[in-house]
Amino acid sequence: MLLTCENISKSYSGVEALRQVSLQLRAGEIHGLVGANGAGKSTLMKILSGALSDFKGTITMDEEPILMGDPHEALAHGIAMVYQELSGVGKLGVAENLFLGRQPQGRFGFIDWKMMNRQAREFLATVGLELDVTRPLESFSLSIRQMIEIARCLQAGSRLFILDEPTSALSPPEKERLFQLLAQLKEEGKGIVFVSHFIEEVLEICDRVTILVDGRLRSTLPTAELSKHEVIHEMLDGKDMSTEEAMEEAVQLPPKSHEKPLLQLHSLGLKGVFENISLEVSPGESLGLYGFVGAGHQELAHCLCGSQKADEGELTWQNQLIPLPVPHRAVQMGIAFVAADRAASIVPKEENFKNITLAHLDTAIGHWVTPAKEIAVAAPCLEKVGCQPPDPRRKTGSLSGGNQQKVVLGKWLLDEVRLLVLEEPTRGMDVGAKREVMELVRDLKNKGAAVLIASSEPELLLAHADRILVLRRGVVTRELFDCRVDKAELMRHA
Amino acid sequence: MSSYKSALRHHARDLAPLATLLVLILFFSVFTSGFFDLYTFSSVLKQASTRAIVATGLTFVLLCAEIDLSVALVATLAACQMGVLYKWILDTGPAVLSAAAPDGTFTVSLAGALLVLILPVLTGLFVGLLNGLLTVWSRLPSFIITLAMMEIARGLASYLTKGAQYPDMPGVLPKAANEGIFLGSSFELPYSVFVCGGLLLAAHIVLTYTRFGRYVYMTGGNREAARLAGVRTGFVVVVCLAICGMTAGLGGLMNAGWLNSAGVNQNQHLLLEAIACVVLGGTSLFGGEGGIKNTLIGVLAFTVLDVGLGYVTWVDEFLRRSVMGLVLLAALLLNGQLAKIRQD
Amino acid sequence: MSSYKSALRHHARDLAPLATLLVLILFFSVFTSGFFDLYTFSSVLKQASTRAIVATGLTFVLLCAEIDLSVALVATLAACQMGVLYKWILDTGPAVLSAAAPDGTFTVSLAGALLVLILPVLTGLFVGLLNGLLTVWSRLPSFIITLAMMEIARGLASYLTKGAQYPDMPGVLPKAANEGIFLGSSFELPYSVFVCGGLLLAAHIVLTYTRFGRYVYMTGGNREAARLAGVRTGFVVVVCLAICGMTAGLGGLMNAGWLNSAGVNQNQHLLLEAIACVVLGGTSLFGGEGGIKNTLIGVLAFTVLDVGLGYVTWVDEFLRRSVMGLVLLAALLLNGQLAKIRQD
Amino acid sequence: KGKESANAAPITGQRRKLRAAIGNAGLQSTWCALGKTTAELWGGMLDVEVTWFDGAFNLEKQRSEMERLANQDWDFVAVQAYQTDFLEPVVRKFKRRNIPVISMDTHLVALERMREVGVWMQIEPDQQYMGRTSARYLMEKIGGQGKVIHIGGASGHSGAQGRQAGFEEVLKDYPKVEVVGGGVRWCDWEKEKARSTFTALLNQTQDKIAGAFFHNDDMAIAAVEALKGSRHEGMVVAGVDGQKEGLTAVRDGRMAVTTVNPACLIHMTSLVIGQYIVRNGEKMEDLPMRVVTPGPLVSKDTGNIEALLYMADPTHCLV
Ligand SMILES: Nc1ncnc2c1ncn2[C@@H]1O[C@H](COP(=O)(O)OP(=O)(O)OP(=O)(O)O)[C@@H](O)[C@H]1O
Ligand SMILES: Nc1ncnc2c1ncn2[C@@H]1O[C@H](COP(=O)(O)OP(=O)(O)OP(=O)(O)O)[C@@H](O)[C@H]1O
Ligand SMILES: [Mg+2]
Ligand SMILES: [Mg+2]
Repeated sequence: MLLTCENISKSYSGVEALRQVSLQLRAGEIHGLVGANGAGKSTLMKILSGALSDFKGTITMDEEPILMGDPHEALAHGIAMVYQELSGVGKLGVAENLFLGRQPQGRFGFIDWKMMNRQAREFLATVGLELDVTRPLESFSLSIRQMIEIARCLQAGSRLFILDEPTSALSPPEKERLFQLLAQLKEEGKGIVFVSHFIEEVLEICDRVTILVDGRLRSTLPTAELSKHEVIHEMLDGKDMSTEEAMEEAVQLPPKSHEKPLLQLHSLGLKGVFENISLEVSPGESLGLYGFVGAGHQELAHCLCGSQKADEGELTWQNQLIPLPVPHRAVQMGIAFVAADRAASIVPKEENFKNITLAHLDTAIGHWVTPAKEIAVAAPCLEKVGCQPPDPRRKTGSLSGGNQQKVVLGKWLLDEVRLLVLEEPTRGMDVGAKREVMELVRDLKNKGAAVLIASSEPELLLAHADRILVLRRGVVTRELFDCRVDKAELMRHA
Repeated sequence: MSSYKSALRHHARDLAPLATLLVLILFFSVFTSGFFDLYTFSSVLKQASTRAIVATGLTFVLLCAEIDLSVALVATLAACQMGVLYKWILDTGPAVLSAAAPDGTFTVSLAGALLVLILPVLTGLFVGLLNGLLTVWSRLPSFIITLAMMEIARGLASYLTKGAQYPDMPGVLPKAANEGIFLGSSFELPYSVFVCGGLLLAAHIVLTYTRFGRYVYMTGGNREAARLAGVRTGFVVVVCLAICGMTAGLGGLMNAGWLNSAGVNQNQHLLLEAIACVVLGGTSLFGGEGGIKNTLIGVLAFTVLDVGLGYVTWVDEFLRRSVMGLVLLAALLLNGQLAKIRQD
Repeated sequence: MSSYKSALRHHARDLAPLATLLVLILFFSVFTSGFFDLYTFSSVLKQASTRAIVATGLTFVLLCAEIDLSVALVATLAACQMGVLYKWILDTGPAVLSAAAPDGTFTVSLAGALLVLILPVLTGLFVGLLNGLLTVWSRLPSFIITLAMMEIARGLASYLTKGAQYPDMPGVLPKAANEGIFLGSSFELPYSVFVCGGLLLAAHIVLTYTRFGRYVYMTGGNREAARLAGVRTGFVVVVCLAICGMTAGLGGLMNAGWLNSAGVNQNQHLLLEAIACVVLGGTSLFGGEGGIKNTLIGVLAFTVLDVGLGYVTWVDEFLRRSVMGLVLLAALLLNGQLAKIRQD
Repeated sequence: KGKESANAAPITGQRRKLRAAIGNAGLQSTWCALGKTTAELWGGMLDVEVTWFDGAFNLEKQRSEMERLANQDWDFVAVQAYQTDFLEPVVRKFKRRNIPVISMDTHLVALERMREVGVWMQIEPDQQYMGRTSARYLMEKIGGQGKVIHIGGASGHSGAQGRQAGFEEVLKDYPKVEVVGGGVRWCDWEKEKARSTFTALLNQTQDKIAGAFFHNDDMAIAAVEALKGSRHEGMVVAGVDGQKEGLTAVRDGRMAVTTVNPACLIHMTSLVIGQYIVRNGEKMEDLPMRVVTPGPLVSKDTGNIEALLYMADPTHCLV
């Protein structure tokens, strides 16, 4: 047994995140870890990597108990981890990020920059990345940063590799490359923990899978005899399940809407990302933007809502030609924007009700803002989006990722939404939460809102879009409607 | 955990500054003679007024995660402008601004006095506005914009006064800052309490019960999230810095009233004191946490410390500053530790 | 875009401070008489030395996203300690520390002089260490810890000197700060340049070529990421603040040498000047960006500004401070705008 | 340059215009600002072109300004150092270039070393005398008994030390007078600090406090506001400086007495002597080391308030 943890418990200011969880990891196996949002996966993994300190329980490695609570210690034991939230130091170069804390030293213990850059280039090449390793990390796109993060973990660890949702930002080829690397490590007898919401992926590469429910261990099973349904059933504690399973087959997209478009975008351009993009979307219609991460569809969503400034382009909004809006103008127009980056969407230190009422204080609350009024408005809203727990006074920062996303969505429901723009709306969400969130979106659409979903998850778009634009490197390669499409077809155009 | 205990924990952060204040009062009452006295209490209130006014504006600025290092010199600039303006009206001003009273002493008309009082506050507002606009436009930290503005204000104040002291001002200022209503025979409630009280109350209401106030907290809590939710964060920052400039101007006038003179050499420690007050009250330097209640307690705690040290006779005259620093440090650490309790 | 242009853009942030420096030199050379002269250049170097030393330590602190407001008073404390210590050795010190020279003037032995020079620097180191430990332990912002420490240091300095001046010190200090090697007949290369140069070079090497140096950048760039990568961020912060305390002490000695005396009145503007220098050089107040190269340029730019303004005779004496603020503001804005180019 | 011809030129008749650099501790203070006005006014009358440099109450700044001037040509230089000793290295540069330096008020360096360093003359008021006269008036007014408060300037300031010594000398003659708080309380010339220290001292005793001595008028004027409505109203307040604000306060009765610290006289004297040195070609050795400028006591009893207000006015700059 490579690593055993017994009876791990952890609570955050009174809220129990893990209760008496035991886990055994073997050398030479890939161990899957699944569970709904907030089940405690990340918490457990952070304990193993030393990121969290005060927990109860024991951890033994090679039958020897080890003291945890310091990432430094964990690394010394050969444990490395890719965290769910991107870390890395944005202002430093890629090479340095790769060797974060372990720069190669040359004569007199001085850092040998030349060697470091060369080693970084060589190592990145083995994971299929070729780039300028001296450029600051922050100048790269999300998927590249994720790959660098993974590479860093592979470089740093020696015995146990923990990957918390590593694939959520990767494009299919990158994912394949990752899986090959993991298989290779497994061959070499290393231990690997793989956390993901993509059950197929887990079943595909893992030998055993552990399922967490509400901070408790449900079961650890070999994957050979498991089906996706069984896992989801266990994971959601028996709650019913009927979602995007059908997406394995082709779906029929409806014909183009005949309603007058709510919004028409004319030759939008953002230097180096995309250019000359035109599109339109009608009320009650849902337009999907598909592309691999970095194709530019996400930035497009940002530009449309004013979150990012486009270099050129204008839009027709209800037959009026106007320049692209700044965010507060967009909010006034009824454009609601849910960004993928949760860190930029919530105010973590503030209570849920304040986060919920933020966008529509004027219409929903009026001149005098009192907690009583706000809670009266926010409580039903939290119920409606299915936030767990639906406590308006809880700090939003203490919710699990999926629930934070529900709060983000909930904040737009206080006023009429005319155009809902979603960027990776379900990134990092469990199947159940995903369904709940997308149901809300569908609701809004049925009430006459136009919806624009930018995502790199084909299943999501096939299930929820009426029409799909496929982007590749900043150019629209295909518009799909009134036809049958499946995942493969979609990915072919991207 | 009982709900009582939980409530206590929940409010630990808010209670910590109060505890600090009480500890300080207790300390000085026990270890000095003469401190625990209604007279002292009244002079604490008088001395707190300038800091309270300036700290009010600073609270807005810190809440939205900016800082204003120019407050002290803006206060000085406003005071100097007031002094120079008053003298100008007395000496050469137009008739409408001056009025000869029968006893020959009061020679500035009501219009003149208002002008003398309002213009400096507007100057403060203007400097604050400039701070805000430059900060938002240049995207540089307010720390360095207001640092430069501090030097500019200092220069302007020297230029206006040419180094002279201006002992004359509308009588209402020294009166407000130095006198008060006697409640009973020995306790004097200074008029300045009403000014500060009104200002603090208004600020509290704005911050707690208006949309703008909420936007201030959200801008400080996560600027990007607030922006994406349609808050004009740039506008919020500009307004907060403008408010801070205005209160700095007002504080400068109050201090000039207290000292009964205006000149460039006053308010030398005001910046650090005002920041210490706000932070001692528990408002975060990184935005989004704290409020006027905290500032009020912080100002009182700091002023008790300041006044109380004057009564401490068993400390070497030269070590007094050190003791001030030590007690301040202790108070801040106490504050910090108490606030942590809640999180555990 | 050609690679040449791209490289230029990439380095715009680094070039901006250099451009500012050149603009300032050009400005003063054209618009004043007497500025463009080897004598001025030499006095810029002399006057830059204290700032350069103090700014070096401050660079470490700012790079790891902390701040040290106590530098100026730590410098003063070190200077005062040196003065008092020297006088004590002269008056009543043990024989090993004093030595009677044949001419009767030099009466402190080498051991004594070393003690007098080293002890104050160690004091600075100790205060810095304390700053660091308190900051890390209390998890309060270094802003307020060092603010309180500033007052403590001020008090200690007054206590040590009882407000008096100490004009005697090991002769090497005034010599290093005031004299130099004449290159040609009119250009004097001050000895202090070698001290500062050595220190800056060492700091540059540490920051660029050692793991510790890179940890400083990581801690400032993203503290959580650094921690998760196994960096002991607490340790890094403590060491940076300790280094800063040490350089502050050293800077204090250098300034005492320059001023030929030690007392509590010196270094009054050192804190703001040192911060202005570092920021003018392009080091971010929020950590992770900048470095010693930047600081060097920042110190030179600020000192040129400071010295150059003295040559500006067409500005009213009273307005001089304003002009200083305005030019500083302009330089910072220019810096900021140039740095932005890269991002577009 | 041109010194020979200047030597030959008589005081009257055709005079060469002289260039002098004059500066003092910091224009933030009234005393220093008045000095600047004086220098410029009298410079015009004496045909001396005055270039002003400000010390800004900042050692490094004043030193830096002097360094700059040391590379320029002057007929003479007069300076009020912010502090003793720290200008020594730069004064030596002036000496090397044979430019006479006159020290005003605070000693540039200790008197015994001044000629060696290059200071030609020390022009100063008698700080101890000022403290003494104000203090003696105060003691007489309170009848030689009771409690008094002693608020000081900056402990390291030679002026403040002189005033303290003057006060304490007088105090010895009045054994029945007790100083509240045990002795001088230093307030660094800061008005706020003086005010709050004064307030705290007022409350440290139950008895009525008879008088207070402040090292300058600015601090006194700011502090006396605390007396309004208190049991100490009518306290005898003594200050030092006797410039416009102080004189007005004595006239209004806010202060009982002040002694003039003659800013105008000191600056004017240095200017006059400086031009004598140059125009007459006077030698350092022939000059007296030290000139003390007189400063009168001013109270309602002395009857000189109006005269001094006239003399201290910036349009006349006589005292
Ligand atoms: N910093 C925190 N403070 C308070 N509570 C927290 C904190 N981090 C996590 N929690 C709580 O701990 C529980 C487990 O969270 P964790 O992040 O481990 O879930 P997860 O399984 O990784 O979920 P997801 O799939 O959304 O990433 C949740 O209830 C969450 O609200
Ligand atoms: N903040 C930034 N600063 C500088 N360059 C950036 C920045 N963000 C993105 N870029 C560059 O802009 C270009 C487009 O970025 P994008 O995020 O679309 O991904 P990408 O790396 O180009 O991915 P792909 O090549 O797979 O489409 C890339 O060259 C990227 O490195
Ligand atoms: Mg997770
Ligand atoms: Mg791309």
